[in-house]
Amino acid sequence: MKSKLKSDNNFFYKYLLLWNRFKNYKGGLIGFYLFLVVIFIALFVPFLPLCDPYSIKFQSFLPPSFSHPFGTDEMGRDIFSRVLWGSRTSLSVGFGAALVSSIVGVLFGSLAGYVGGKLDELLSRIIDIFLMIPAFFLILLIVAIYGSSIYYVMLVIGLTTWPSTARIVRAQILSLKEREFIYAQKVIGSSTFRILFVHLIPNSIQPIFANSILQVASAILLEAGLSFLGLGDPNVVSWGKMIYSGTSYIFTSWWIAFFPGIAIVVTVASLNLIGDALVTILSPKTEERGAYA
Amino acid sequence: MEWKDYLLRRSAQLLLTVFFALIINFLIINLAPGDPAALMAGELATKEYIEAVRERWGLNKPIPERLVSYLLNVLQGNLGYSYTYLQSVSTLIAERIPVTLLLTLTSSIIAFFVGLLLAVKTSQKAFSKVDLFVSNVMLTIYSIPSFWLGLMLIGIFGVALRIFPTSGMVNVRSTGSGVFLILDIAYHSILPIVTLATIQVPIYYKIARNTIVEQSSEDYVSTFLMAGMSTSSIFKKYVLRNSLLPPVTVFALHLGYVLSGAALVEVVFGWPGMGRLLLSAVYSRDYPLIMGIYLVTSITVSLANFFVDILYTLLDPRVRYK
Amino acid sequence: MNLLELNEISVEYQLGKNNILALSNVSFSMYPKEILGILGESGSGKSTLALTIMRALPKNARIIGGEVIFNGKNLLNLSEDELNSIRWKEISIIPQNSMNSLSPVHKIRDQLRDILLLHEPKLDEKEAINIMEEKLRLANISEDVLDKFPHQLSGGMRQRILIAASLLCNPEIIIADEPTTGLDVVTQYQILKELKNLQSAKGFSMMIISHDISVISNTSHRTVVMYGGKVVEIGPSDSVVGSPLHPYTRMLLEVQMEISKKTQNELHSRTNFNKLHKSVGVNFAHHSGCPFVQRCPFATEKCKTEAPTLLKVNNDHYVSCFLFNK
Amino acid sequence: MRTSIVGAVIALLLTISLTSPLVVSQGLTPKLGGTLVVIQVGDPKSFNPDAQVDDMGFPIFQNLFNKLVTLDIDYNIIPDLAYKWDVSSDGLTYTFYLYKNATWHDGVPVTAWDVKWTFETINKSKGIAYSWIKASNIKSIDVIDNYTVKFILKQPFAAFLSFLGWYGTFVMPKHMYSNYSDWLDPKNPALQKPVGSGPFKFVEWVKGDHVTLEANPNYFKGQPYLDKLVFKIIPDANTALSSFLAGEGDVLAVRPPFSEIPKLNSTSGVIVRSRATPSQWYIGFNLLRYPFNDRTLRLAIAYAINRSYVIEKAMSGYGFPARGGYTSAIKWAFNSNAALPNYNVTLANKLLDDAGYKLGPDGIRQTPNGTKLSIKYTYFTTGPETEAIGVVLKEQLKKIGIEVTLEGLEIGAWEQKVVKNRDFDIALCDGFQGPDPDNMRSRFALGAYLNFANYSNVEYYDLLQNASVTTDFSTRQKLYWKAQEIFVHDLAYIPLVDLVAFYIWKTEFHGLPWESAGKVNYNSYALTWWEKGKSIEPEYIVFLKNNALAIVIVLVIIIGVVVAYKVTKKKWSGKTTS
Repeated sequence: MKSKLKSDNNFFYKYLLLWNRFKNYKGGLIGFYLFLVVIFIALFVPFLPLCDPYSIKFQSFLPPSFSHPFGTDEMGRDIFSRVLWGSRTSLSVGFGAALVSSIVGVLFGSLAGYVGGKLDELLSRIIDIFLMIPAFFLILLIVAIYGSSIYYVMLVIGLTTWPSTARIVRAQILSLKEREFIYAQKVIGSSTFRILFVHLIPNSIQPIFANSILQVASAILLEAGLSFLGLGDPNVVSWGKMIYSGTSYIFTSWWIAFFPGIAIVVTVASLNLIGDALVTILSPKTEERGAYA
Repeated sequence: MEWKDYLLRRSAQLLLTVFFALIINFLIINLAPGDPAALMAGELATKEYIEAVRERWGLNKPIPERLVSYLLNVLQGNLGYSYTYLQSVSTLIAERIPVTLLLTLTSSIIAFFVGLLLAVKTSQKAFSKVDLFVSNVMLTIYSIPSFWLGLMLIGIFGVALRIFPTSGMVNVRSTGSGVFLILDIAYHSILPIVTLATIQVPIYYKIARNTIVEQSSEDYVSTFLMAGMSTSSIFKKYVLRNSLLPPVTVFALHLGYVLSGAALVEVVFGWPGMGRLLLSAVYSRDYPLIMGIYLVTSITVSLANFFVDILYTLLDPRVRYK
Repeated sequence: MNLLELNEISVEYQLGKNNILALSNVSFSMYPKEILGILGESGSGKSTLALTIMRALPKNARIIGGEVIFNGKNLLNLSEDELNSIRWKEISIIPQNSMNSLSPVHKIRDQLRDILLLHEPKLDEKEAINIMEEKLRLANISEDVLDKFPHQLSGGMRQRILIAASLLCNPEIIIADEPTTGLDVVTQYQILKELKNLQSAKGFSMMIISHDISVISNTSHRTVVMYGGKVVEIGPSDSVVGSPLHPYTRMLLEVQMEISKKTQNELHSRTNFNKLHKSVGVNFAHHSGCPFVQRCPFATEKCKTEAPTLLKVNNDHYVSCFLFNK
Repeated sequence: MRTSIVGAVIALLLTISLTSPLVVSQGLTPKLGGTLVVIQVGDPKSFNPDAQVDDMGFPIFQNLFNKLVTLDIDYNIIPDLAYKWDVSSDGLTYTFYLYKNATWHDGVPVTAWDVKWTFETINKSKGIAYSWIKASNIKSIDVIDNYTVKFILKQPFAAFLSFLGWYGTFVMPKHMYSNYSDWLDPKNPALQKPVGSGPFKFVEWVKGDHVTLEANPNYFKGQPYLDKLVFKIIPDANTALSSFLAGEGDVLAVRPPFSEIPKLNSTSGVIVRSRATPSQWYIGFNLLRYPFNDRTLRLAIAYAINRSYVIEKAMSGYGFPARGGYTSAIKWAFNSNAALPNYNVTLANKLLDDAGYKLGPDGIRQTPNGTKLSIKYTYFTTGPETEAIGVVLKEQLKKIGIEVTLEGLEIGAWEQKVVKNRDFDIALCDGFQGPDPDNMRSRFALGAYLNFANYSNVEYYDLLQNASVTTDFSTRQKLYWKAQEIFVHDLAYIPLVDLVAFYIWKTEFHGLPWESAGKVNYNSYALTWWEKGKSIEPEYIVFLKNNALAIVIVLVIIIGVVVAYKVTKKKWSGKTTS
């Protein structure tokens, strides 16, 4: 409560405040801890005492056991190790795509919002058009015929999901640019570039933050869907791809498709829980209610 | 007058969107590496033979020329002929639409009502343990990949318990007619519909719950409360009515994806719908068919958006024509 | 004789893990046929007060003590049904005007009728409409609005509808919560005048809640000044405005004068408005001492540890400050 | 252990093959009626059987149409519309004598004019068989009379009959097509509702779900036993399998996941049979690109690949390691002496060391030119095996210091990149190598479109070219054998796996195409019948036949009792009388 007396513009302080409020959301907190576990695994999996996820030296179709907690797959690879390694692929596709989407979205959105006029009209129209193209079919087509390396998948997902970010940023910038501090910057003669990148965009980041986390979640699901259609990158371990190959053996070796699916659910749910809590916290309604009481 | 202008402007926008979507798709498809003629010609074909196939389908012409003639054809309502099915694309698509709609529409409607009902039940005790629990469970369900859920349902109900068929739309051995055919299709559609509905319930639940919670703390609620109205009457008469619009909007927007939204589930359940038609078209490089499916799906999405906007202006007079 | 009597009311809000005291031992009475003004800045607890009387507090609020006596009955002890028979019929409220004080998707007619029929279930359609139209005329607004939606009306019209709504069942007490907020100056003036006229014509009692000292001084017979959830000064309006006792009341008057010196433009400028509010931040966190201690120019050590009580200074004029505690 | 698994699988394959249903069906006579549901992967493209490649339509066409001659399950040429044929001694003239009672499903007789029209249209409209029957090599098609037709070739073509019996050579009804200038004119109803001459007639096609045929009572070789033949379309192998197990199909023509085969084999009421097919998985090197033009490198790679291990890991053990330069399934043409290098990592490493491919610090070799030996394996994503083969190759080539990355492409993109642009290092391909070894010429030889490795050994080309015009069987065989020796020496391509085909069906059906060698084509259900159908003979005769033993026993007992009675009666009466 004393926070009000401190500077409102302190970036890190803002996030500390955010965290203080976030802590009260149990679901979000659970999601956050789950996510820490997933991140930990993704970062440190090379140092964990695991079998080589690519090695095909084991017997195929071993059911879960002490030495292979999740069993082995059709080529004799250790599924436990593959599930853990798969976190890297999923997270990098998720974050990569969300990053691409955020960069493009922020650029388009802030330009449209700040410059306004004809340009805004044009960019808004482009955003509308992109919003109305069925993204999954488009991604599917591009990945199917142009190739399926994970960088490609990231890029394509990012480039087809940016419009929602752009919309949020545009609205944010529209309301921010009328504020006094921006007016002050204009009066003292700051360049448009400076105003945009130093003042406007950093101040409109918070709402995008929640949206981006949800985008990471949906990108992970998208990648899994693509891999499930056999369109994943063969050089990395991907949960969707594991489910795809497990589909063939669902009758006899359920564990091949089961565990990667659980991994997806856990990862995506953790992100959704965090994102949902953030959306609730950051929505203006909640803020109003907080102030009212 | 204002209304008429708005309608006109919005329609123009709709056409523009579809037009651009069409061009983008055309370019993506036709600039892609790979030669449909070579695929059509088969493995032991000679070069001369492939050239003949290319000529037959007009693939030897330059891309701008193909684009223009395609657009002209579309304007006349001609989506062209499928390379692989040798049938008009519109017939092929028209055949698949009801098949897919059966899954998507039914599941969306079920999901809408289940989500709404759950939301009504839990939102009256907003922020209670039950409410938070249900909310988090919903978020978790929302995180399940549809194809995986379908696969697991097949594993449990189709393979282990043998209660439901695992694939297809009818039992071919005894293709019935009339009521029996309908029952057979209904029976085959249960698992895919359950899968699709489960995935969608959280969407409607979330929007309905949040709206109801939000509406429950609106000023008019305390106005009526202070006027002596019981909480339950306020909820029934006012809160619910005020909370309907957002879920209905989401529902309507989702209708835009009725054709493309079930692709993965169709694959899992061997359901002969649009999604599978597209996949097979992509793999056999059936350009006219791919284009046709994209066109139709873009139109549905745009139309859904269009109607939502129009409905909004009709249902919620707060919205002004922008 | 007191029409309404508030005794030692305390209300707290639960915010996360913290409990915040919004009203602390508030006591005062309301006489028949008077206009009582409640003056205080946002956060002073004045709206909470209105909601407490109506027992319509939000879910995270809790009445921790005190009583509201009306016609010899403690409203806080009544069952929901008993209460509902008093609400609107005996005590009605003109809620704080906002876009959504009325349901945005229902016509005015339906909403007013629902309220009316709650208390007069025997009325037939025509009688109900007659009553509604009559009240609308009283509130100086045409009957056409019955077939409109709230958003189709201007702020002033909505306010008038809320006034008409409050009159529906001819209550003895009407509580007007910030009746003029968000309206332009001309409309403000008109509405206040009409309210005053109505009161004198109909003879009900009215409680006007406002942060605007001029609203209170122009309308009310007596004024209650609140700060930080406590009553700091009570007295006849002339006396409170003419010779304010409490340092806070004095400060409010000074701010008011400063503002009136400035141009109209600046008055409406958001910046100034925000600044004013920012500088008058309220600290709820205290549980002992005077709520105003942090901003009081006359604060002593005693003020930090002990809470002053209401003390009669002269005829009907009470103040809660150690300055007068001689 | 690896060998033991392969051994076990081969043993299993043998037992599957040996436990022939013929044993079961012996002593039973065919019955009439019933529906056979064949589960297959996809929809036919159209019902013009000769216009386009259509692997999904083909098994259906095989039941709807007839060719002049056809191939049975062993790829032997057997009569179809032609009950006999003559080949002139110079190999230039082929005369076919047609069945006189053959009619189209609409009642119009099938004549030599239909044959002439079909093959002239294949030539003119570039039908799918244009390439392999060498349509431009046909000088003329002469109708001798309504039921005799003569093909005159410009040059001898030894594989002509085999290819005539194979694919895209169905005789089509001239009267249905002659009104349209284009045989793919979408307005032609015959493209959606075909009129054939085969044992089954078309009923309906529900796209994405099934194609239904019914028995043709007027079939010139006699009415088939079944009432209905349904091709149920299920693209996904698992769902196909589960539908089959759930009783929704009788013949599973969608290959189930390998892991399910032992289980299927032990399911009661289900028969699994397997046989080697003339199809192979092979990899090709980009000979236009350094260092793959170095034979030593290719040889080392060939030594480094353990083909049995590939089969074990990538195909769950189902398949036979490729042995030489051609598929071993076409026995007469296969040269077992032209053997591929046998797995030998030490030798492979030595070859590379000697040729100057030095190991780098990261365990990856460098070419003599100093570039890293990191190669791309380009495959098409039509099924899980293509990637799995890559995973195994990656692991195996790692042992000789070659790094492999996988590049999976949709088949059209693969075709563009590999075949057309030659932009690859090594690529995986598969394909049918029958019905005649002339296939090698269209696949691997100089100038062939599919020769993506750019293999251009002129000697190899000449041998195949000669063989294709040689009519003498043993000369031809020798030419092919020699060609295979060159092929395995050059190693532009390394064959990996001979594919195994599975035949999976319900025991209650008999006389399936793979049980009817020498009688019907390898997809024809004309002789298939259902145990639970109606008997052809009157009920009482069947009853007598089926219960002959019991009847005899009962009769014997009755006679015995009577005789015994008589005898004892005599005795008794004898006693009393005596």
